[in-house]
Amino acid sequence: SPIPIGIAVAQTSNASLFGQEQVIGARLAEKFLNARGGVGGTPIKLVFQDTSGDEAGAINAFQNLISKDNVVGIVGPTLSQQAFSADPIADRAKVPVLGPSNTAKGIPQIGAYISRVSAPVTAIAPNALKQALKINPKIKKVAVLYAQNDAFSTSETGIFQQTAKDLDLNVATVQKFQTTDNDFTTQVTAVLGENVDLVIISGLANDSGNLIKQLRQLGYKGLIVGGNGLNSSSMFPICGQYCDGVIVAQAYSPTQSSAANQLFAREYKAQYKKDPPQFAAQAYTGVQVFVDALKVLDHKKKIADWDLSDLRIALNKQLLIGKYKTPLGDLSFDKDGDIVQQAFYVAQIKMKDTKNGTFVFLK
Amino acid sequence: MTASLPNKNAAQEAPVLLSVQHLTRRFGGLVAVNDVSFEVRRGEIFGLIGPNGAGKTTLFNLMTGLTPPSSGSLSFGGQMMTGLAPHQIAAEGISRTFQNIRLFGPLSALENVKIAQHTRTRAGLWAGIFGRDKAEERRVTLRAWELLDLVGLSERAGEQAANFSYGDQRRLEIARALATQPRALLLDEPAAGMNTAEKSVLTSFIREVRDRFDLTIMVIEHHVPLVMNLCDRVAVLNFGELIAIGDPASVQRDPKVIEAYLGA
Amino acid sequence: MEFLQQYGFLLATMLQQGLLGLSLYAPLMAGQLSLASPGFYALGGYIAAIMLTNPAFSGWRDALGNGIYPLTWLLSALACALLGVIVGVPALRLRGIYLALATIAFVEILRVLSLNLTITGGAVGLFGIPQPFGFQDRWQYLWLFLPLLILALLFFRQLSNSRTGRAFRAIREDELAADAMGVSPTRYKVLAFVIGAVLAGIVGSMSAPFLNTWNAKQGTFDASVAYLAYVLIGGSRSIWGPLVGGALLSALPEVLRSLSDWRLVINGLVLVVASLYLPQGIVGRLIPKPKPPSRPTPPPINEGPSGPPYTSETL
Amino acid sequence: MELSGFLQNVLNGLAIGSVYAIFALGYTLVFSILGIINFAHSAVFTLGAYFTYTLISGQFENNGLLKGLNVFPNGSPLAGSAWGFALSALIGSLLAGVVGVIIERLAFRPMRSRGADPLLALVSSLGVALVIVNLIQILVGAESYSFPDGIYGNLPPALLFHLGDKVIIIRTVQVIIFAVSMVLLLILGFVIGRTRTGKALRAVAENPGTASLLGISVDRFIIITFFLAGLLGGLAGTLVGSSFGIAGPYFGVTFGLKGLAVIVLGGLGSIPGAVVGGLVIGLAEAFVPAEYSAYKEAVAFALLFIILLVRPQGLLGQARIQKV
Amino acid sequence: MPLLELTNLSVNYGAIQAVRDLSLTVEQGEIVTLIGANGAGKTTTLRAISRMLKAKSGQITFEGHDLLRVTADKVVTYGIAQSPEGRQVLARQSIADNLELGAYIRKDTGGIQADIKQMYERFPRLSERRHQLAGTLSGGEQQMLAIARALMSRPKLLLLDEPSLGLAPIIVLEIFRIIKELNAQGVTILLVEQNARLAMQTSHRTYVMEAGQVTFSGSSAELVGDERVLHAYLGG
Ligand SMILES: Nc1ncnc2c1ncn2[C@@H]1O[C@H](COP(=O)(O)OP(=O)(O)OP(=O)(O)O)[C@@H](O)[C@H]1O
Ligand SMILES: Nc1ncnc2c1ncn2[C@@H]1O[C@H](COP(=O)(O)OP(=O)(O)OP(=O)(O)O)[C@@H](O)[C@H]1O
Ligand SMILES: [Mg+2]
Ligand SMILES: [Mg+2]
Repeated sequence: SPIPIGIAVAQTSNASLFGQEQVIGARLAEKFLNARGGVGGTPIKLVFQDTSGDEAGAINAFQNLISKDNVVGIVGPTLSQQAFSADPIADRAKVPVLGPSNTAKGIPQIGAYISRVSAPVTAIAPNALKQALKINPKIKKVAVLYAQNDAFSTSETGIFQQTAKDLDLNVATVQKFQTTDNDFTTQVTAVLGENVDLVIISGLANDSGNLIKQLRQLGYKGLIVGGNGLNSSSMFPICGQYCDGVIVAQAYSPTQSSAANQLFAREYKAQYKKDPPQFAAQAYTGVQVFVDALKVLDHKKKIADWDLSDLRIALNKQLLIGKYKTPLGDLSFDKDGDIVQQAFYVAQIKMKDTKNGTFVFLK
Repeated sequence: MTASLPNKNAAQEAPVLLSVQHLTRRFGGLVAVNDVSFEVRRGEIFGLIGPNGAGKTTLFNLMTGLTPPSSGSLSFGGQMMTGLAPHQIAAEGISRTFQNIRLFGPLSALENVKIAQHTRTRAGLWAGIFGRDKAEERRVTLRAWELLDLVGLSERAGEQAANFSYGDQRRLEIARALATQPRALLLDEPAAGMNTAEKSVLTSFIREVRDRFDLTIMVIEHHVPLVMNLCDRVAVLNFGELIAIGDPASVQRDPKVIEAYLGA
Repeated sequence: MEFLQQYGFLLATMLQQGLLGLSLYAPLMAGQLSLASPGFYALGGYIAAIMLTNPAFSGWRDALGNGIYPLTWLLSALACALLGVIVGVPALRLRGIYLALATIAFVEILRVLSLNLTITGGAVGLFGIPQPFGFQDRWQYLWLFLPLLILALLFFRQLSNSRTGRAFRAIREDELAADAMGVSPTRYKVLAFVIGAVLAGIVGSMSAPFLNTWNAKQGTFDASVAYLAYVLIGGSRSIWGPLVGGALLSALPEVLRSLSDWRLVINGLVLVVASLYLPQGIVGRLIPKPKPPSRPTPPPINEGPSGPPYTSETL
Repeated sequence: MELSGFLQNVLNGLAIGSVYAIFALGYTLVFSILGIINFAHSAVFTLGAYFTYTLISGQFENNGLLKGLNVFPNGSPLAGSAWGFALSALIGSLLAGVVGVIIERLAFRPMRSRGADPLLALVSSLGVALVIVNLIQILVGAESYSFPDGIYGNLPPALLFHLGDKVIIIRTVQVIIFAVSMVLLLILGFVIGRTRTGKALRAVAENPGTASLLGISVDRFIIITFFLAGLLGGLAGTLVGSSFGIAGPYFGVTFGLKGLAVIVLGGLGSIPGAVVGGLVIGLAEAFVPAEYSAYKEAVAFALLFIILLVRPQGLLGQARIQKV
Repeated sequence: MPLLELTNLSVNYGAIQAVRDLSLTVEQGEIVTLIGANGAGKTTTLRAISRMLKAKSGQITFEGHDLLRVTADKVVTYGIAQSPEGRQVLARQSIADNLELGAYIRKDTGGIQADIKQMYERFPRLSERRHQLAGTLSGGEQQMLAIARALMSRPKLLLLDEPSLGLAPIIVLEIFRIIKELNAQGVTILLVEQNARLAMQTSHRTYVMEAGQVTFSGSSAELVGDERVLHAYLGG
């Protein structure tokens, strides 16, 4: 019988924008990996449990996966706050968890069974600023904007601001917004008033898309650097042509050259007519890491012969020591379970028309 | 039962209980009650009449704290009432019925009457939670039943007040007002919606209540025979002003009153 | 046991949400449509989460051991009572939807504050909250929520049969008439508001370890509306209503889990249908019509205060 | 503060505020007639935007059951011109109005005839919102959509005013939204405040029983109300969507709370109140200094709290009439 | 054929039967009085006619229309107006607006204005306060408004529920004068009144209700002298 792996992501609620990409990524992984023989001939079967957007939903999904669906491990949940809530449950039950998109500080430290394939913000952000300076060395004055109710963006902006200081840039203004905001005229006019040469944004796709659009419409001409939250083509329909030229820090790039990624990106594009977003790639990676680790165990003893709780413990051990070739590039884990990712990327958005564009990889 | 004050002479010698001094109330440009002063003696049944919109109900509202006066004052048993909140005035012993009936509609008749004993009971939150209020609750319930007996509604004690017919609601209002154990009872058109036979029953009822509970009663009423028959003294308001006050017979003869109110 | 493993969290959540429904029901007993419960719930949770994770309290934790947990409940209750009075006195001059909105404003202000303060962990919130009494599984929280629920139900039952409960009802039906009949509206409205605040605060302080983490999303407008739905769908004229409503509505999305994407659509339909066909709420339909009150026999002459009930002495 | 900064803040405030206002118009209309908060208004607002989008573009991508659906294989005949947009917006709003009527019939009317607690309508409308939002997600996915270029003809994206050496800026879309909300306000204000129909509407609002005793067909007026509210909601959704894009199925829901604040601040049931409330909250937010922008939300709600304490019936609301 | 005919009408409030098997007719051009003790079911009967209440069984016909098949607002268009118990003025609208809404079913703007003027002449109090919100009027002022508003639709049949309630004696006389005057102009009137003597003096026929049923009826002139009526309702 197939090996059950749990996917607990936000299929409903307003976090479903990410959740639905994660579902796609995971499904692609299932299809692919099974086509390539699964785990020593045994296919895997993904079990999806919707976490919705809240903490209780995440715990319920985890409990279902652990006790009812008897999964060997879990990829999820979508939001960091949900991870803080649900991960301890899995940790106590000794079920390995791979966070596909939890970037907040402290998540792998929740317990021995908690790891993640989403790089923490510290690693990614500085590169983008350096790239911007490469493009325009005369940059002196910068404005920083961030989504204040988003855990990821608040920590990312800290890194951005620190890096800016380290690079001797003058942070002229720091503006906050909410991920639910649509109108940014106040922030934008404040930024315009400062005559900055660079704007640094940490937010999510929708709000940042609007923010960029309004910045440009109201006449901002300089460079824009976006954090990892902007690494999503779902921003394109919002800011359209105005997205053009935005420099984005990426944990994942569709142009990444590994074989794993080329395969993944091609399949994704064939189905969805656009480049795969980071969320899909990370979810794919999560599933793949489980499968790769299971394969190793399977060599020692057929998976079907394992006692479930032993298997979970062994899987967790194996997972942490393995090295993986994934769409994110080569990766492994540190002792806490945090991802050690070989490459990070900086890309610049190129719009083809008002809706479609690509992230062009910058060296 | 304490000695009652059954006859009018006794009432005239009784001490002043309610004293209204220069009460005025404006609504925007309209002076609804205009510099009204009078006194009511303990044990009196005091009638208040006047054309529609003369300010009678407003005067009651001023006396019970529901409407703050623009100026003037009210003293009750020698104590100043002006500025007190309605519930404080109720606690001091002035109770009333409403012209536009204001029962606790969805609650039972019994409950309506029990609620009104609030100021006469003490049990606090914790006493209620720990069940240390049993004796008091029993008293409250018994009293509520007695009052319903008095107005002839005890057979329907459990029914929602809102389901009573108009006339029955008026009776329940009286029972509820009595439940606060007032010293002064203000009745706003108690006989409205009752037929002639019922009105005469009401007349003796009000007297009986006055005697039994040692009350001072003010009553607003448009049914002139009832007022004349029932009241020891009558005051007449017109456009907010007091135009006449005195015993029923003399008021009834007053040409100003005839012109403004009674009609020829 | 396996059942508890799998559904324990859900069961505990049902009780927890039922309790929160009750916390909204409390002010409603006095006719006050207050939606402040999520604010107090969040505050209680933060107090517990801070005391249980902040290094400043590590001394207390070491000294008190498990005793720290009851202390968090107590402190949350006190803090919520205090804040309840501070907010309640001015806000309860408002009526109906206006009051509802003022209380939502209160919830929002608390939410924004907690997003910005460092002590509350900003947007990430507080995490790594230790478990009371060595709890391992979520179902063990039934040991906290169940007794609290029973106490709350007893409390509300006694309350509604008492003088205070009658005062609440009077205000609920007609504030002005209640005032005229000697019931102080302000006093009892604030009391009812504070009761709800304290209950929500205690539930919050128990919920922080229950959810393992605490953040600004715990006290939001959505939660306000959800609790209101508990009360209305359950039945707003009985203590069982909010409880049943909270338990069932919080369980509903879980029961519908197998429908995956469609579950919230069905959830919505259930809300509509329930509103249409259960106008008095679930409990309103179940509870039989009250029996006609029976008349107590008057006490014998020599027992207690008796004789003619109305004398000038009793006035 | 410098004059230019001040003016810029005023413009920003009006821009934000007119979005709140236009959302709130239909919201308050339903309240004024039925005395209920209709949470489904946000969903109808969203739906209106999606309707117009379908008409003018007809493309849905990626996720959802309608994935790859191409309503107009050769591109929408309405796309690419301001007139096409106006026409789509009109049809989209009318459709939203029809949805409003359907909601009334299915989710509110049965309740009225059963004499349910009016608050229950709130729950029912919440259920409707949940159904609509999740249906949208199932059908077209959670991603964002935005209207094609050229929907406002050749208008520049922003207007610039020079004040000495300073520039004051405003986005053109915002000016349009502001203008439309003012026009709607005038029309609605006239109909409700001045005409016989308006008086009858207010009678229905105050006491449906009495209204029918006077020969006013309560059901008909309620249907008209819901149609109008749906239409206004749909139009608002379309306009706001044209400014910010349609940010997924929860697009309108994010306005729900602010919208509620706006209509309560303005005075429940008051049409001008909805507009004034929106502008006041917008201005208040715009004037929060940058250092405190994190507390912007709190400022708006604190302001609301304080104003309500001073004027318990909201800015333009009618005081409760309480004649004893 | 009678103008209004109630046949075996029964009306319930939940389990409580407030009106049972009641039959009653009102002929064109008549004034008919309905009297009875509190709770007898008078108001219930009027509310059933104007379709504010559902009938449980029986029939109500007006000029051949089956009223039980139509909604309340339709009844008004047939020509029935009611001045209800509890007045039910629209508290948040002015006197003038209340009057205008009373004529909602009419389209003749000129006629409506003339009628409003006439109401102001009849009730000078209303005229003085025409812009005051109805909710702030005194009880009696509201009663005048409720009656005036009912007249505004120019009904063929006028249902008056205790019109004298809360009115000063002068105004009561005025009301009864108006009733006669309208009747002389051809308006049919069904009058519920506690001031039974005055009502019977004004009306052609009287029905007496007890506990939801008609106990006896007859010409008003006869019934005024009737022992039973005298005793129970006239305080004789
Ligand atoms: N809140 C208010 N605003 C404006 N005018 C008011 C208000 N309350 C009362 N009035 C006016 O004050 C006057 C006095 O009203 P009040 O109710 O005291 O009259 P009343 O003597 O009781 O009359 P009735 O016999 O008809 O009950 C009336 O003309 C009324 O219209
Ligand atoms: N909403 C209601 N629910 C239940 N019972 C009601 C309701 N309204 C009236 N009743 C009952 O129906 C009966 C008839 O009431 P109705 O109001 O018709 O009497 P009425 O003859 O008009 O009396 P009154 O002279 O007091 O106005 C009464 O027993 C009353 O208690
Ligand atoms: Mg009066
Ligand atoms: Mg009646």
